[in-house]
Amino acid sequence: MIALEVLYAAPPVLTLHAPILLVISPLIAACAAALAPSARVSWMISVTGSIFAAWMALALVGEAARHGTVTYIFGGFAPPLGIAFHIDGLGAMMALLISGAGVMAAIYSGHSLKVEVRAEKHTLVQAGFLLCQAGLLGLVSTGDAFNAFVFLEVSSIGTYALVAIGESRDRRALPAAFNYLIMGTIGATFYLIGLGFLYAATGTLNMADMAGRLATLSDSTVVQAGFAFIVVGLGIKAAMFPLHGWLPGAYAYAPSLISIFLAATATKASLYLMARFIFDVFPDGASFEQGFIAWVLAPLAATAAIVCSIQAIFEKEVRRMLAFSSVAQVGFILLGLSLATSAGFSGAMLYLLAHALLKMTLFMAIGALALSSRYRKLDDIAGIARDAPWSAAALAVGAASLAGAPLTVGFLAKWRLIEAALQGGQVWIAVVLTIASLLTLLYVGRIIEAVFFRPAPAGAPRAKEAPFGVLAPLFVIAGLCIWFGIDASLLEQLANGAARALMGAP
Amino acid sequence: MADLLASIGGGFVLIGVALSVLGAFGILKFPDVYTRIHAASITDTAGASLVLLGLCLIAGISLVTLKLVFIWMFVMLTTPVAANALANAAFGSGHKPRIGAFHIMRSDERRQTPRGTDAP
Amino acid sequence: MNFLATHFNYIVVVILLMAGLFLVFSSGNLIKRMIGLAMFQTSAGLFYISLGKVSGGTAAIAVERGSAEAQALAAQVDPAYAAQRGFEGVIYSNPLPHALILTAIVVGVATLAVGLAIAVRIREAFGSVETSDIEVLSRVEATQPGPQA
Amino acid sequence: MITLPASINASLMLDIVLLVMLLVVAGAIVRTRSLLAAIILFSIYSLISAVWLVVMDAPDVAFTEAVVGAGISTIVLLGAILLTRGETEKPDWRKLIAPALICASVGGLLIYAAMGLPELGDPASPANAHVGRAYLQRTASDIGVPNMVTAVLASYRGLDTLGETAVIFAAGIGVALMLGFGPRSSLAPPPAQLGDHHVTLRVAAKMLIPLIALFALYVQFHGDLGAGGGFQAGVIMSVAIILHALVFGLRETMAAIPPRVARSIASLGVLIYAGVGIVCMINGGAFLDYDYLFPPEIEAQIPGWILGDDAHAPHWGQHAGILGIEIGVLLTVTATMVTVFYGFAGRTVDDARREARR
Repeated sequence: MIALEVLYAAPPVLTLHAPILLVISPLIAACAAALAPSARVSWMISVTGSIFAAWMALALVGEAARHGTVTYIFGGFAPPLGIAFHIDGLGAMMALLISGAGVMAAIYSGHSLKVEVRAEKHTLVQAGFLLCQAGLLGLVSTGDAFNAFVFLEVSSIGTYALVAIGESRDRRALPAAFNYLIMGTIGATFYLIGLGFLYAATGTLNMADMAGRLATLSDSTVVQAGFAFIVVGLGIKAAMFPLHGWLPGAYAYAPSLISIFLAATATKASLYLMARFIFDVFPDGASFEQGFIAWVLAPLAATAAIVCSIQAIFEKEVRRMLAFSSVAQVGFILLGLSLATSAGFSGAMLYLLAHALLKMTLFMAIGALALSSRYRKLDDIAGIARDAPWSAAALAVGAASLAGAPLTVGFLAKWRLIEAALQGGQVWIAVVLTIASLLTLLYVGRIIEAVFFRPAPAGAPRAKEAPFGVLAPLFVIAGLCIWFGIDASLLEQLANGAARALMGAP
Repeated sequence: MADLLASIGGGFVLIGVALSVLGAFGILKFPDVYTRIHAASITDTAGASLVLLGLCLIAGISLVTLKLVFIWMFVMLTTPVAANALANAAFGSGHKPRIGAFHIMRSDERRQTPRGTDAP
Repeated sequence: MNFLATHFNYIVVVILLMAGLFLVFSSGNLIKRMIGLAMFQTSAGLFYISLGKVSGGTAAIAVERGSAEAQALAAQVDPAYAAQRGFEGVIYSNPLPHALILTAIVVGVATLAVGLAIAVRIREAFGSVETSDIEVLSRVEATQPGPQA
Repeated sequence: MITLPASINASLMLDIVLLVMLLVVAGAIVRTRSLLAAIILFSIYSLISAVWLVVMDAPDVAFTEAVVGAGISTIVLLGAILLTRGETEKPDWRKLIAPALICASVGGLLIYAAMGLPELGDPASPANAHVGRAYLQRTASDIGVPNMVTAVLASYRGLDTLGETAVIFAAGIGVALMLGFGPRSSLAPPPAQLGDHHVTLRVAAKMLIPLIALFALYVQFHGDLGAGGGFQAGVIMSVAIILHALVFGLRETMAAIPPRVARSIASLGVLIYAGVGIVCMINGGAFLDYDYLFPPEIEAQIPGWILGDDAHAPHWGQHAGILGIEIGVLLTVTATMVTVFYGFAGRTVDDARREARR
């Protein structure tokens, strides 16, 4: 068993400023990447900035494990007046996830961008990617609700255009990006309106202060409206079931740098913020909140898990299939959260981490296969395992993990969730999880069958194996999927720390 | 004294507003682009000038007066140019005046406006 | 009826919000949808500003000393507030929503610019900015085999 | 003379009249089928809401709304309909029912919820009593600038504004990625006889452009005293450049400020902003804690009379910090708006086919 404490070591002066360095390093790297003279330099800047952010995230995980919550006050003005970052176990876990995914995606992009985007645009693509990373990192660090809105937009605005540049391979990227922009902006504005109601009720924007003031207020329509708008707004951003229409297109047609990074992080950051509001900011005993969790959140999450899995089964294009699968998996995570027990939170967090890992593996592997053959549909990659065995092997690891095969991280996470559901006495959730897992098996089986057991279509050009620069991050992540399936102590420490933070225990 | 100036200023503002309303009425009622530009110019020049003059009187001599004078200069500089550009563009895209006889333009029209549609 | 007078701002803002949202959902034209979105965002700002208004207040720019009328008004509207030192008897409106909405307006124009840029590229790629046309063309695309490298 | 009962009622009347005007304009935007009309109406909508914002004591926001909504947004929208050739939308009545139902129900819920909000203008409402009032009380002693909105924006919530600058930068990157590359046929010199018609414009523009730039600088450096600041100044500055491009041709403007330079300036602005924060960190404070902007030995050497008032605490760091970040905001906003304009103006519909073939 590896203790988390071994992993993080940063000089004290950096540790002191780690919360802001975490956010500012990708931001500065973004500016530097935009100024960079060549694509190569911008790639190096991108990798360096991401690695630095990941280092700071590790330091924060350590600090959060030692001290509970790390607070960083900006401008020297104490929280209700100024902005402060509050990073607890949950925030630190999310920061590590986002910056880790950023490092892997950045390394991967060294080769994939060359194929997918014209060289003159590379500097700007890297800048946009780093801005998105900075925004998401800020979103999970901040303790100020309006600041969260700003970071949400920082992460989104560049992303819309980055999804749209997938048009050079498939012009449907453009309407997908436009749709993403419309829905994303409506989501963010709903959040803004909801926050306005909460501000009207409490007079503050700091989440901790807001929670303290909400606890003393009686249930008013203003607070309830704030709750509803924030949940719906973030639900759109997090692709919660009936509001997920934008997601398949955005994930499917974006360049692989972006789809890898988005699939691992974007919806999860919004999910994080939503969990923060539901479990931390709003008083725990509020009747409208209980009702919402029992009668809206859980049923919708269950529907998502089932319906979107079925949609994935009937989807012909691989990336869209994976995107529908992502919506279904968001349902899994929400089901875990809706248990509102310690085991449920811990299971949901574990599932969130596991899903990020395995979806990254899958999108990276699909991207690697697509480097040499510009396919769209499942039929196009039939029998590709012969030509590109390494990428196909990694794809198999990710797929097995998604299906929940034993000895992979997916199995463990699913097991924990079902266990938590049975413990919490919610048998129907356990049943839904099992059915959805079986459905997952079906569409994963379709991918595996096509790649390994079907002959290549006659007359198709031979694919080439991806270069080392692409395979290396792919194998690191795929390796992690297996490693954590065997020894998940590290993941469990992270997930338990996050669950403790959500439960409000120190 | 100040009260008297303020009253006179108020009077100027009211006249300016009335002229602006008249200009707006003209934009709605006049038949073609050129006469409408003419009506709009009344709002911009006479209306705005009188309102600004009235405000100057109400404010008395101070920094505000100076700012108002600057605004007036800016309005005087930009609105005639805008009206000119608008008329130019309308003429270039083939809008014919509906009233009056424009002999100078006729020779131009043959050369410049093959489309010559008479848009309302 | 009293409610209508004291909450008139909020009611109008809600109607404006919904007008923007209606445009986004109902219109088939991408440009029109962006106009609706911009309206929606602007109106959300109006909501915040309404929250920060203080009766008899003035803009939150410190002045040396309020006029006699301003001081009298301040004392009448909010005696406790007016009595505080450092204000010299002037009521200021709440500066916080103003700062927030300045940021939100900027976000709005950023969204508008990116959205319209994408709409222009859609016109170039599909030859139309009508949702219905784009959907038809996308569906055609989905049935075709993928292009080979 | 007519005397009004009290100034509160006068402002309430204005409030109601302006809001009704907003409603009418919004209705017209929803009804109209012409895109051009919708854009002009939206510009009017922004202008009316700017006036309304002044009535609501928010001159800073009004200024921004006026330059953005009635200025830049309109330019960008007009550029977009020029490039999309979409002058009127096709109506489809069947698609109106579901959105109408959704909006009516959401709106109904909102109005129901709004009944619980405090009355308009209530000084004791939570929103105005808690943090908002603390800013009013403490700005003079904490920051020392008269404009409290600037104090909140640049100092108390400086991180938000850094995020805002990053958003603008991201928008510049986005538009440049979408429209900024590829051939530009409109760079061809304009036909010679065109110039004869525009002599008035050129003469006036030559007079106006320096004036507008000067005004932008005034707005920039007056920002902590009155309404204004880096963002408004940036938009006004970019308007001067856009006017140059409109009158003298994009080719001339791009020769003076190449697109690549504009993008670099945009990222430089964000770097300046972040740099100010990092200097504070190096000197021992938190990020963006302007009180640490100067090391004590340097601050001691600044003579106190520069600000002209010995009575107040000098707050050198705060003044310099706000100045520094506002310059960063100015650079980013100006450069980004110019980049956006280049993107839309430097493209013609024909470019698309050429790019598609590449």
